[in-house]
Amino acid sequence: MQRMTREQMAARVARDIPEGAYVNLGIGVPTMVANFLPADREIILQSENGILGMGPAPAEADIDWDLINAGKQPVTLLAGGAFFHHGDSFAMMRGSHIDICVLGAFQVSVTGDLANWNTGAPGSIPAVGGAMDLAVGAKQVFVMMDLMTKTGESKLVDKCTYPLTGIGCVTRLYTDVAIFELGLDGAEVIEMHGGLSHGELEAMTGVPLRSRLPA
Amino acid sequence: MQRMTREQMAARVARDIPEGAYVNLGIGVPTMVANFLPADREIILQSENGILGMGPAPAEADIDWDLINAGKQPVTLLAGGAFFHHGDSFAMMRGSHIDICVLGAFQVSVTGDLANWNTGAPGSIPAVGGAMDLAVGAKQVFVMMDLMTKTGESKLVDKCTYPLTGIGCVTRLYTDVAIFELGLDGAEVIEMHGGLSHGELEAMTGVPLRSRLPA
Amino acid sequence: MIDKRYENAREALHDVFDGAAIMISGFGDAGVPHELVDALVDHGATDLTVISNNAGGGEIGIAALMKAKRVRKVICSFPRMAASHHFEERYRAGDVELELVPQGNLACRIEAAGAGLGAVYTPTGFGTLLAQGKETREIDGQMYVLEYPIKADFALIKGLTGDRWGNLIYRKAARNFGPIMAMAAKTTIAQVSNIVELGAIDPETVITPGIFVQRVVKLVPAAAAAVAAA
Amino acid sequence: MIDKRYENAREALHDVFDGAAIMISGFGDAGVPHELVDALVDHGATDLTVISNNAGGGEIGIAALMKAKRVRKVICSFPRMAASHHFEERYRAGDVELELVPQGNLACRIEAAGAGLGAVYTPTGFGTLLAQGKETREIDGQMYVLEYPIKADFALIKGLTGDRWGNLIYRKAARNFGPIMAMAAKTTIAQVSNIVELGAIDPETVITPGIFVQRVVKLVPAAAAAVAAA
Repeated sequence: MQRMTREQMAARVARDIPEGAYVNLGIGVPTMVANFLPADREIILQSENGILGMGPAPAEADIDWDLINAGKQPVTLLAGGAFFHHGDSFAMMRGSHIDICVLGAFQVSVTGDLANWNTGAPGSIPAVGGAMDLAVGAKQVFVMMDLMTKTGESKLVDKCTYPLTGIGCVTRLYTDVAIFELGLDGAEVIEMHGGLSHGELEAMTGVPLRSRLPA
Repeated sequence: MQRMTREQMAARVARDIPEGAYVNLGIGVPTMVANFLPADREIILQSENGILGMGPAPAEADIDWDLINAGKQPVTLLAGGAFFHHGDSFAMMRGSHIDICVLGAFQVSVTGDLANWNTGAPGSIPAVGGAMDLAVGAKQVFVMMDLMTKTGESKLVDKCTYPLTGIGCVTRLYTDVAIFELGLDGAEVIEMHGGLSHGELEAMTGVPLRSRLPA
Repeated sequence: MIDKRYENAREALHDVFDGAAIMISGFGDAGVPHELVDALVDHGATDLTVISNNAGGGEIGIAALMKAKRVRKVICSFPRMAASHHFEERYRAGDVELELVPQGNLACRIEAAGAGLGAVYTPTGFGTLLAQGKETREIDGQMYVLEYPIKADFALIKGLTGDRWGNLIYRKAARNFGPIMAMAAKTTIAQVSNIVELGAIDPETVITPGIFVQRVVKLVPAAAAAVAAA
Repeated sequence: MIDKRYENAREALHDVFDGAAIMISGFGDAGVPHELVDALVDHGATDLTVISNNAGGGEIGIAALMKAKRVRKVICSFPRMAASHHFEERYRAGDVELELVPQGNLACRIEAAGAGLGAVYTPTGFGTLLAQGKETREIDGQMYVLEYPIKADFALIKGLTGDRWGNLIYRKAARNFGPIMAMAAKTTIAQVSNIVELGAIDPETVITPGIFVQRVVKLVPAAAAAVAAA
């Protein structure tokens, strides 16, 4: 079975982001989606630290540490961008003004519960940032992650065992082997890569899966 | 007995506004206080419609209907002034950032209850504006009004009969015959004009009055 | 390409529907999108709920809506003003319901809607007629009233300058309710005096970022047009 | 004459007291008033509650406060970051209490304090560990958590330019928590790179009106000073 690389996953997510969307890309792998946004679409990236209209990383000489993204990496501002304070920035999220946010995850449940901030490991120092606000506030929450852990357990689960970030918030899950729509009725496979059969995918995940694909 | 004119009352209130105070002057007579602020003090006037640093009325030729006070009269902006939206403007009031507001009133109770928005007259159309926000939010609420109605009833009362604007919010009451401090312990006379005796003042108002004045 | 510009007020208002809740910015005359509201009268939508600081004065704007009997309910802080006879007439006739809200509660309920809060405890109005029947709570020794968000289907606001992404700046005290109403409505329609190229508005000085604005239409205020023509 | 300018950071911080609650602006390094925080370390106040997005990284700013054992409690959203070893050491030693707050709840609780609200219902965090034990309520079919204001005795913030009335503008994403913290503290102390004459800041572009700022002190950031000296 061939799995998508992270770049391929990022490109695949990017394809689903429509012209005109206001998008927040989470820290880590989701940030890579920015590199694959189609050049013929205007898509406006929001950063929780008070930026709308984020552009690509600057040349070394143009780095400005007052212009960084949520991952604290230097970025640029497009013409038409704007700065605002944290109150307004999180009003954008909480108030459902962001069309799509893309987040990473430790686990996602078939009904869209999200666990992505804390593994609950003893002695770990918890940090939550803006994850819970994005999860609850964006109109659509896309998660991108490998379907399986390194030790072979499905990260798409019936019920999250890690501490939750939000309940029933994930609308779509992009993984390295399949794409799922999530909701109250559970998970539905809408796209598969790498030639797995539906049965094989169900066996891997251990959760019941509906499918929109031709049998 | 000689009563203070409105101009005299406005001048008397102005004397009590210290250097550096952030002040909101209510619609009507309180607006006149601005004309009497001492020239040697910097006092910053706020207007509920999003202005800090309001200056005096403009010359006819300079009238700008986008630069008006709460009473919809044309004003000017001092150097150092700022514009902001209604959310921030009322955060200034509600969040106790305004040092002093000066309001008119129909009635004030000895414990500082304020009635100034509605006489409850049948058929009248109620309008409240920012009165309740100012009453509850300013650090000090000064009321200026004639002590007596035209029909000879005291407007300083044991308990307001008109609908309330706020409870226990008025800290100081400036009238045409005396100045009172109000609080949980009731009204205390701190200044008298026009040669009334304490007993005469109590007889006029019909409420018990303590006094800080020499007997 | 994102292009939120509309050719005229009629097109910008094309999907307003009967029964819609409509926010209208302005305090006194400053910041009232009179030309948009006039177009709303022409549009014909009726049974409207209008959320605004005032309930209209004179013959234009909200007053014209009142006169044309398009308004079912007004949520405002100060309906009684100079020449508010059209509101008064409809109100006394029992045609228009009035929800009177202290101005700061109006502002913070609109802000709560824009920010996705479920409700807020505000000190304003406690113990008064305007808090009658509302839930109250003592917090840290002070009494508060529970107030719920005010949302809208449309916000009609007035900026000075906009661009095709919907970024806005305002003019002096005409800013008033514009920025917070833009955040609280599903569809925000901004009339502006100028539309400029993307990037012409300094990103440090944008007051309403385009994410809160769905439509921008250049409308020369009638008074300004009259001056220009004179 | 109103003059909120202070000669230096030491004087601007003269009345900070042991046990004070202190807000510190910044997200990552942007907008952190490092020089003010360094002066707070020199000042010696201890037993502090620090409200900030992060809990300090490296050796300067909040990390230096941590290292010097001046912090009793941190209220923040993201204490774990590159080189946050000083916080981690104190936290693991049990010296520092951590109140972890989702970033948007941190923002709106600070805003609630500044705006005089008693509490707010926010959807963020519902059903999670961070809402454990908190009051919840269903409003219009959605679940909300009741969150209380976060106030402070002092806010240390970083602007770009200020004037003697305390008006501030910021620089790019260094704005972040500055404007809302300024509103929520009894005494807000702003470090700025430039102080200008009254009126030099366009009243349309003032981000924090002077009413929210009690002290302004010009401090050249160490990095900028190093560049200037090179």
